[in-house]
Amino acid sequence: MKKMLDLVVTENSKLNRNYSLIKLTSADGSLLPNMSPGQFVEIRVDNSPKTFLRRPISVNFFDVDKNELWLLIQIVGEGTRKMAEFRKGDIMNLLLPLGNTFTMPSTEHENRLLLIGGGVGIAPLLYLGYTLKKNGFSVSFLLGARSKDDLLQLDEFGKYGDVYCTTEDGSYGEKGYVTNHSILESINFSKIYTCGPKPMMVSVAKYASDRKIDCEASLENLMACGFGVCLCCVENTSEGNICVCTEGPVFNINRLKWIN
Amino acid sequence: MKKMLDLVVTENSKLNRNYSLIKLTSADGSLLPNMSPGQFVEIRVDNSPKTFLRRPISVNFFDVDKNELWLLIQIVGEGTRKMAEFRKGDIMNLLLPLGNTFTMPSTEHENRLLLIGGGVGIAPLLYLGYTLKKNGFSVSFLLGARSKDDLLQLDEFGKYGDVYCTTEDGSYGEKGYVTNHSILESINFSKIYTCGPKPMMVSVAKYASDRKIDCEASLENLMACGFGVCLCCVENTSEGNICVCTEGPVFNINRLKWIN
Amino acid sequence: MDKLSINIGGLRLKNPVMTASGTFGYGKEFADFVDLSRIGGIFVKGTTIRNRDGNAYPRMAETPMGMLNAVGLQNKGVDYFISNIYPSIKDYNTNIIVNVSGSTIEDYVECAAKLMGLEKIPAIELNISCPNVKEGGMAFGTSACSASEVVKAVRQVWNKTLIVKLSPNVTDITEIARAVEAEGADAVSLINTLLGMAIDINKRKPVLSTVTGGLSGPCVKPVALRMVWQTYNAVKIPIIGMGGISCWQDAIEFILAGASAIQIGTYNFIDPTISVKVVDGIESYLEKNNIKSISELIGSLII
Amino acid sequence: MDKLSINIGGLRLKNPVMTASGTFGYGKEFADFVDLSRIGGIFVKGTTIRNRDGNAYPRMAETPMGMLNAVGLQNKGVDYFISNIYPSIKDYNTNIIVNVSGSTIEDYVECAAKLMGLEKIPAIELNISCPNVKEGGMAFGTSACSASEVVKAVRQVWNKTLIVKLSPNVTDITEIARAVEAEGADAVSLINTLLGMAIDINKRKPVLSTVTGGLSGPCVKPVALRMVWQTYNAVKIPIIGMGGISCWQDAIEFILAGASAIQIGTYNFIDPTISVKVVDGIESYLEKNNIKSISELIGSLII
Ligand SMILES: Cc1cc2nc3c(=O)[nH]c(=O)nc-3n(C[C@H](O)[C@H](O)[C@H](O)COP(=O)(O)OP(=O)(O)OC[C@H]3O[C@@H](n4cnc5c(N)ncnc54)[C@H](O)[C@@H]3O)c2cc1C
Ligand SMILES: Cc1cc2nc3c(=O)[nH]c(=O)nc-3n(C[C@H](O)[C@H](O)[C@H](O)COP(=O)(O)OP(=O)(O)OC[C@H]3O[C@@H](n4cnc5c(N)ncnc54)[C@H](O)[C@@H]3O)c2cc1C
Ligand SMILES: Cc1cc2nc3c(=O)[nH]c(=O)nc-3n(C[C@H](O)[C@H](O)[C@H](O)COP(=O)(O)O)c2cc1C
Ligand SMILES: Cc1cc2nc3c(=O)[nH]c(=O)nc-3n(C[C@H](O)[C@H](O)[C@H](O)COP(=O)(O)O)c2cc1C
Ligand code: FES
Ligand code: FES
Repeated sequence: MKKMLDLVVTENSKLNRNYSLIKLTSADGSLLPNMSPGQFVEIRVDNSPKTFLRRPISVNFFDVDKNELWLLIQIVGEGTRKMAEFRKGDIMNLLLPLGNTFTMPSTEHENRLLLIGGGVGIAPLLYLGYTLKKNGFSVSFLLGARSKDDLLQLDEFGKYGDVYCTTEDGSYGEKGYVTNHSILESINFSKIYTCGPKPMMVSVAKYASDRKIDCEASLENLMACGFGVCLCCVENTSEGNICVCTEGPVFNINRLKWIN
Repeated sequence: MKKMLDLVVTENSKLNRNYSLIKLTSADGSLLPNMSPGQFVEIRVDNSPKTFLRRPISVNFFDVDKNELWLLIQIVGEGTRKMAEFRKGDIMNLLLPLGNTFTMPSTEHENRLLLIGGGVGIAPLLYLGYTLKKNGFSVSFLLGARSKDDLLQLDEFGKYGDVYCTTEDGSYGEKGYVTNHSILESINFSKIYTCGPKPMMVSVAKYASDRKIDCEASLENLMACGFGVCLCCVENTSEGNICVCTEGPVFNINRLKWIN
Repeated sequence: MDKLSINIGGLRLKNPVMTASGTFGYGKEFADFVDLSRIGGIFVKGTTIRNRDGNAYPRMAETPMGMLNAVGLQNKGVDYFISNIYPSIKDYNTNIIVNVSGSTIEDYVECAAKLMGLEKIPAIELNISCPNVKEGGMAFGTSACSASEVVKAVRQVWNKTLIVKLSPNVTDITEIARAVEAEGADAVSLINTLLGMAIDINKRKPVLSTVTGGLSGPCVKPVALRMVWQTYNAVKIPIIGMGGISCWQDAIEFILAGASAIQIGTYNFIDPTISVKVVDGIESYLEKNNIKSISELIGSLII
Repeated sequence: MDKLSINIGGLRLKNPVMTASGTFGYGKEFADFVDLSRIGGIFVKGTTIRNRDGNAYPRMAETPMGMLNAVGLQNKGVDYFISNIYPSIKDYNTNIIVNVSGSTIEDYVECAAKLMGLEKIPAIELNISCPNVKEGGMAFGTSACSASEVVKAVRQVWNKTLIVKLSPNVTDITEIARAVEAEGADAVSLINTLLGMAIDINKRKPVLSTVTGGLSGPCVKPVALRMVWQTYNAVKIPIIGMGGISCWQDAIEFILAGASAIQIGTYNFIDPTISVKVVDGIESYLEKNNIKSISELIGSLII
């Protein structure tokens, strides 16, 4: 069940110049609704004339024990800048949980799972990795960024699987884009999950489709509502225009029109 | 010369539920422009979708030695509420100084001066009282409020003259409105300055005009610009519609159409 | 709640607060957030005779206190509505009103005729004002003559409450309102979106795939309120006011200007519970001001 | 600065950034805040043949990201302007353009004829779109026929640059633009204010003494931009775009949509230095994008 909740900020840490990690819990001690990997929230950034609409942000991590929701924010405009300015104790209004989830693999044949993230697209992969591991799968992460400074939460990712990295400037991991990483040649993955800039996801989808690897991608289309009523967030799929906020954000690449 | 300046908040104290006193100085140590009693500033309350226009606020006090400007704020809506939330170190953008000033009496014949304020209308009278005293005049203040709690800055006013008060509920000073205060019967004032709610100022103006006492009132018409270009703030005077923000806010009551 | 009830050309509302077409889905999307039975009525998504896939992405742009949309009436068509959606929403304890759009007069008529069979649909709203589809919609709503024709034709096949939704993109909205009143519309609703545009200066391209789109949200409220007031002074049929309503105070403004009821659109995205908050706010206002019935308030602006 | 210069129907501008009538006084009110010589041009307050005291107070209402005004062309009349104001502003190193308003065609013509004698006034802007005076203004601007008549008549007595300011309160702004182009207007400027309204729900009265007023500010930008784009596709004469511009990015949007120059209105109240900031911003944008002249940018939207 979707809810509109006022959550309280327990921590807001600047990870680098452009990224903040916000941790939230319920204001009244009640349990947060359950959230699954791939789902997102819609945040109200009040008090700004330039942020009339809510902002969609992925569930970066959901700590059931601590009743805590993590959001990884990349500062790109007024809304995300305001989010980064929230202080401990401040109240944030959210709609949650929204969207569908990544699908769990069927245990038998899929155990070489690769999670490929670029930029802030790594956000939903942390909670996905955690969940996969909890369900007994073994996971590898392939994370790409412009440079070392922009590779975030590596310690966290390391808790749930092997972490491979690429940086565009070669300051960490292999130099280049995620899709050029040597692991893609050396290991035969059975399923790939990806989130990041569209050109990156399209490359990943091509790679997967060429090798007939099952692949799911999480999209970030522009959204006005986040829960299926405005019909603004559509992706043109084989079934026509469908809403990314309700039928997605996670899609099997077979439904998308990215390849050919 | 009018300026647009970013000033830094040195102090913001809540005087009671509805009032805050903000003290500001220049951010770079430069001297603030000179300000005269009766003048006002226009404050930009950014980051609020409901406060597109600037808000006009009187100079409550200008401390030349400390290079400090005081603003007394009554919280009535979104803009003034936001102002009350400014913290020490925050930056406020202001246009200043704006408007005309109260006129100094001519020394010979005017030395029994009465400054009558109601509600937040007391704001400009503090700096006026200080200036009059500095120029060798003796001053009495007559301040009205709903109840004791709403009588503000009494200590400050006490520095520059006798302070008489009325409260509507009788919790301090004489019970009733300022215009009913006994001092108006017992002392024969030579000049009256007034600022406050319009009905109060109209009563004061009638009292003064009946007794042929020279009287100046400071108006608070709705303003869009504050420096004479929008022509929204007009008062209908004997010379037609004139701008309160440039030809006022201080008017000799003879120019106004309040009486008869 | 009786002081809130109102009758709009035969349509009985428990309160004057409804939700606008295209911003409230089919109601069920909001069931998690609000008790739908507390709303006066739900105007469902624009419905056309045939399935429409809508315009290409991108379909929205944020603007100062508002948004542009270019959805283009994406919907699965009236037959799908009748067989797949209607059964699941017909028993909501509120009024379900279908917003009917079309490209030709025949489209409107055929669509209305099909909906006539649905017992639990007490009213339709003719959308002659959608700015986002090339072939029609707004073209009907910007000329008194073609507006009359559509209404006249639909009136032949629809004998329940007929609401006509007007476009604000006109020199004189009262002219269109009078024309549709003359053809037997039971009520007018206004405003639909204002035609607007946004440009991405880095790509040097329009933000919307359709170049222009419909502007809505608080930014349009002053224009909408003016049009409601003008229309109130021009027609006798009831007016359903909308455009930028974001709080109960806004709703009261529309009612004072002459609206018998109001719709909330874009603000449902910002606060999905806004509709019931507006109901509560109106109720307290009536109480505080000792007003016995909402009908006393309608058009009671003191000039 | 040469890459910023532009010619609007004979009027030479050092840059395309000007300030809108009624929002910049006679320029001198801003002299403390900005170097006036850095602005492309100043459109002074609406001027009428006779002294006007304007409408009664209250004349403004704040709205979401905008404001309503009902000033009603308060000004001391053209003779006062000529003898008392012109001498003190004529030597500003920028273009001074007089915004001319009237209630009858004769008013406009007489006013223009008097201004013809002023050497340092290179252009006038005919305001046929003021929504705030009962007797005229907007009435001329909402019909192509009456708009043509005014322009035709003024064209007889005014042979410097003639700019006609259009009203957005019309079904089709291109119709009016084409009509005034046909009568010899050298340029059109748009938009004037949208007609709007606000209500005080406690007093149950309109906020403005005139009930309705003109809406301006960032809230109207999407509508203004759309109208500039439509007009660009309909006429050959240059367009001066305005409506809600609050930063250089907005100005670039208008230029891409087809404006040869822009005016900044309401935002001068919020930031009195905005005009020079927009000049600087446009200049950097040209540099960053390797554009040699502003004229390359005009209407260069990629569709
Ligand atoms: C399902 C989903 C999950 C997302 N998860 C995250 C996340 O975990 N962390 C994160 O930092 N960002 C995430 N985003 C992107 C984030 O929503 C945008 O960066 C944010 O809305 C930009 O707001 P702004 O005010 O800072 O920037 P703006 O000034 O509004 O715009 C800056 C840029 O962001 C883009 N943008 C603006 N609004 C949206 C929107 N509603 N949806 C997508 N892009 C937009 C604009 O096109 C522009 O390029 C997600 C987006 C979606 C759709
Ligand atoms: C020359 C002048 C000096 C002033 N000095 C002071 C002062 O020293 N301290 C102080 O607290 N207040 C002062 N005011 C009043 C102050 O400007 C308003 O209270 C303030 O603008 C309200 O803003 P808001 O957003 O809080 O309220 P809003 O929500 O905007 O409105 C609340 C109420 O304030 C009134 N108001 C709104 N805008 C204005 C405006 N621009 N001018 C006047 N009234 C307005 C509204 O009509 C309404 O009744 C002064 C006003 C003027 C014109
Ligand atoms: C995303 C979106 C989709 C809309 N779809 C429709 C529609 O299908 N039919 C219709 O008549 N109006 C449609 N509208 C217009 C609204 O019903 C309403 O008239 C308009 O948005 C003004 O109200 P608001 O400012 O409260 O949103 C749509 C508006 C939005 C924002
Ligand atoms: C207070 C005020 C007064 C105005 N007076 C005039 C006027 O005298 N003549 C005129 O043609 N336009 C007048 N306008 C309209 C502006 O010139 C401009 O067309 C409009 O405000 C839209 O631009 P903006 O959104 O940048 O303000 C006035 C606008 C405002 C806000
Ligand atoms: S964002 Fe509104 S339908 Fe998806
Ligand atoms: S407030 Fe604009 S002229 Fe006075």
